[in-house]
Amino acid sequence: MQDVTTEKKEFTPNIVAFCCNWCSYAGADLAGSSRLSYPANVKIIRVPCSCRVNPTFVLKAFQQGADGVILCGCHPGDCHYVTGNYYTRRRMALLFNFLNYMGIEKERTRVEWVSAAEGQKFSAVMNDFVKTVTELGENKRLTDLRVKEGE
Amino acid sequence: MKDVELKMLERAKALLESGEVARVIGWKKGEFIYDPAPASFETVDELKDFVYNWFCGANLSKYLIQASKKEGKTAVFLKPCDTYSFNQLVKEHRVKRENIHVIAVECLGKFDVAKIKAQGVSSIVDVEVQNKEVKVKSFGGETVLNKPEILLTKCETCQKTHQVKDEEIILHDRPERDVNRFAEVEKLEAMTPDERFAFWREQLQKCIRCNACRNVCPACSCVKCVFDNPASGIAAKANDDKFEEQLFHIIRAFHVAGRCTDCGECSRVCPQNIPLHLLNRKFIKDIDGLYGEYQAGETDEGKTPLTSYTENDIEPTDAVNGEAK
Amino acid sequence: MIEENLIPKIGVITDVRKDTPDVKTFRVVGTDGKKLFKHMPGQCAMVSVPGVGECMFSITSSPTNEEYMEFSIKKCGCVTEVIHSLEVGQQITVRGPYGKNFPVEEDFKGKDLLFIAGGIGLAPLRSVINYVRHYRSNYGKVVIVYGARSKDDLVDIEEIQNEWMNEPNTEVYLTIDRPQEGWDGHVGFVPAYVKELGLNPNMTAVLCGPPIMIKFTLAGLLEIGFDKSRVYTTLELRMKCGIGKCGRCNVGDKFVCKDGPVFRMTELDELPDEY
Amino acid sequence: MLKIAKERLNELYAKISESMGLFIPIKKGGEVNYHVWGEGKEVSLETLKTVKSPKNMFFPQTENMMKFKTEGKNIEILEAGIRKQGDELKPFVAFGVKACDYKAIEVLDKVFLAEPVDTFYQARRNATTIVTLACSKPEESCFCGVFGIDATNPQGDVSTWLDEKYLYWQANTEKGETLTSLASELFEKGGETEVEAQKTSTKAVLAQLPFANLDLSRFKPENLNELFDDTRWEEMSEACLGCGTCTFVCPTCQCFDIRDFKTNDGVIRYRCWDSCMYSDFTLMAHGNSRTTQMQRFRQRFMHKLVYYPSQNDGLYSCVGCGRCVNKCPQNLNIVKVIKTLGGKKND
Repeated sequence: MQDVTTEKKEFTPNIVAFCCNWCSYAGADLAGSSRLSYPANVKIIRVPCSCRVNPTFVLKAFQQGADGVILCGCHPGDCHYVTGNYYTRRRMALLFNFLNYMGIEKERTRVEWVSAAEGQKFSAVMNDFVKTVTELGENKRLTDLRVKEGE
Repeated sequence: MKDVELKMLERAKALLESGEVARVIGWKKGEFIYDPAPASFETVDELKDFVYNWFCGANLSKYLIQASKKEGKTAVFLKPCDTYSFNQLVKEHRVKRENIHVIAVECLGKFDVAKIKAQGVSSIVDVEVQNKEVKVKSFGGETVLNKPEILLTKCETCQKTHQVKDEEIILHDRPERDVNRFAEVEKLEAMTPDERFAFWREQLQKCIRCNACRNVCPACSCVKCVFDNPASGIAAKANDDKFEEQLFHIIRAFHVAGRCTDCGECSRVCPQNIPLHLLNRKFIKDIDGLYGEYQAGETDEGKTPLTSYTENDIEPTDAVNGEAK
Repeated sequence: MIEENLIPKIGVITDVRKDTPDVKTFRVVGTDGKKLFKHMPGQCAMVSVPGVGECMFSITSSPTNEEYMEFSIKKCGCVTEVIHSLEVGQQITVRGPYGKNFPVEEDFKGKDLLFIAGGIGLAPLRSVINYVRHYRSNYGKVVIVYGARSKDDLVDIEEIQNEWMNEPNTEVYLTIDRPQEGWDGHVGFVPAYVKELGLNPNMTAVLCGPPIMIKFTLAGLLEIGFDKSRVYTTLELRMKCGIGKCGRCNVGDKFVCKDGPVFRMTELDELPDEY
Repeated sequence: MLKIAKERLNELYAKISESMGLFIPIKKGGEVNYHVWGEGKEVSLETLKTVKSPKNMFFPQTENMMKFKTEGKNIEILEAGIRKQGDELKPFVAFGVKACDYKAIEVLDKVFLAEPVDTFYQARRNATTIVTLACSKPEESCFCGVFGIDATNPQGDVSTWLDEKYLYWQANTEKGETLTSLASELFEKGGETEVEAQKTSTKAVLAQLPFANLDLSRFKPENLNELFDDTRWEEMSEACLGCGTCTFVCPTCQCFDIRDFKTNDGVIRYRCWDSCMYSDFTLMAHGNSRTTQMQRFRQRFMHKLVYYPSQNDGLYSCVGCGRCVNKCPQNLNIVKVIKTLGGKKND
């Protein structure tokens, strides 16, 4: 599996971040306007609530070439829709455990709670996640070979 | 088994004759002793082909989705494990409870004919079971086999008891057993990620995308499956790329998480013998471990683990890192 | 390289005409500006937008048009929806021609012809009608009965009014389902209209339209003395390959893509009712 | 006739693999299917029925047909067809094909090689040398004899027979001879007596199989409508789940779908097996010609027993391999259909 070591230096992972509209997306905004940097290879997808993300989204992101997928939502208890992120928490706990069970590196997936005021946290989380995934290398276990053809 | 079959037949006859039910769903004789097929009997005359034997492994509960929409009541024979699926279907409003007359029937495990054949016995004519000994009569003579070795995989670890209320039950429940149904899951968990990956890769590569697991699954009761919906972006029938099979099986397992009763039909029907139940059992085990013991289908009401929450649920990262087992 | 049957050619859309609120006619040529391939009236082609899907459409232009092909396409599903969004200059892929054509060079020759179409059902008939007009002397009298939901749903109305209606020895009857402002023509369904027209039952008839229209029109024709062996229709079923291999467009032992889409009513009678 | 000791078969496989691809029944993940041979692979010639039939050698479950690259309004077709960039397909050997599966290839040929030819199939078919293997232990779900197939004497480029000690080898065609010459040093002469003895004893078993006398006499083109309208389709199909198991394990089912897949830089158009048992098989934007599972079930068996023979001089598109008998999740199968609708002998 770790046969990607030789290319590690040049490897920049594709990261998909699903951010809830109300907290985390605003957090990302704040990070931007506060000139806090986070890597450019983080592609943010805005969702109305973290619980809008169903497992298919996560897998589809991996299929299309993501090396890591992170979900960001409001802190538990602060959901704009009151309870959405509680469901997210259960779903993703089960999904991530399951992916791990199938031998897919558990470091590739993560859930973080980032409020609209936590620009700093957003930037830190993204930097850390990108670092983790970069060290892990390219996603080879949950990707579609056809997508990467011709690259 | 013969006496159970006789009692079932009597009940079926009585129910049809009295007009209490319009049809009875049970099993119909096949070409051999081991290939009974699910069938619906509408007249006493049709019951001449009725059969209940050691090979009636099919779960009949899913047929009730259609049957309960028909005119008149439907009687159905459900084994202990099937009653869980039935409850779950009632809970999800897929089956109209008032249109169904459940007759719970005894089951002491069902046999997998492929496992018998794998032991070199073919042309099976009859089986006789005494405790753990199975006398298999065939053209070639008589062979004694060890019962646990020829059970359907789903029966190997079954501890289920009847879960239907206010209905008739034919004969006693099976004695309680002490088996760990998660043993295989634990074995996989104990492996390294690389080993697990290799295991599932080898298994899922066998998948031929026949959809038998989905179509037989009582929890897969969607009117239109996401994999059949061109607008979903994941409807595909491609088979050569490893991702497609992973995607299908991960999503399918997730979609039934918290609703899967562990009836084991997915593994029974898989033409390539992929141990699909180990996917669903992982979810069951995790739900038990993370959110408290839960058995889908134990009742026909209440919320499932994925449609409820507590404020102090474990964080996904902690769950993955094994903070709680 | 040898000819691969399932590999399409590239076509370029050179004109888009909006016929009705949900029907557009696309003019297509090859990348060299010439017609993609020869065909006969009634034959079909597989048109696709890569990444969206491939569908079978009847070629609505006449074979006698040697410059381009036309497809009249009704917006009714995922692929047609995308096709409707295409503009002039856009490339698409086309393969064909597929299927049996109308027997214009055999059974139709020298006969009086009756064409009955409903809605988008005119698309395959337009090809035959224009073919017959081109070789006008080979055929007898031509009667065209065409109906649609409203006057706005009549496909190719300009060509019908400006050309077909002025053709010698040709009668054109138009009808719409419900009365409408600005329409002084006939109002009523096609099957009933056909019975009113006092048609000569010795004509050879060609029917195309929604299944329900075909069913009732056929019954009407038989009532006024038409013989089934001289009534033709063209079928449509789901198709993928177009060459009788993918296994889905069969009616009994006949494949619509290969043995059809043109069938004589007597042939259909021998097949199970599953279309 | 030639023979080769069983212990030396690996040498034969290695020899063949030097210059050709070798597809052979291999046990992988507990199940035996046709895979490409390689050192250390667990070959299982003894397996009577591979789960999937060998048809995927010629008609893979999924194959890319072409790629599209789109730029603005323009489309470019790349890698069109099986001979991508003009390459000829590498020749390969299909090893251990049973008589029923070999007959199934003939059934597929009539579909794919009929005009207009399916060039993908044709290229693979031309590149193959087929080594068949006689059955010596048929089992109760086998009924190839009903379709006039002799399981003890399969055809093909090379016919082989296997016993405890040897694989007996008989080249039938030029292709077969060429294959033999690749590894001539591994063969020795002889085996006629053993092969004849095996044929006789297997034939005795075949004659006694429970389905050996199925009566097909009613499945004729002239009974098409009568069979189609039979009211018993309803009860025969009521347990059908609408899965594709029977079609995907069947050696003669040939329905496929053509679909597009978007990649990062274009579109792949691929074809893959499809099943007439699926509800979306005939679904169109404006309707579906087969809306019930009964209609789909009927389509499958009518196609095998009536429609196909009607188009192909009476050749049935079932070869009696019995895979559907073993694999249908709910124990429905073609035998039950034949017994219900077939001729008098079945009663």
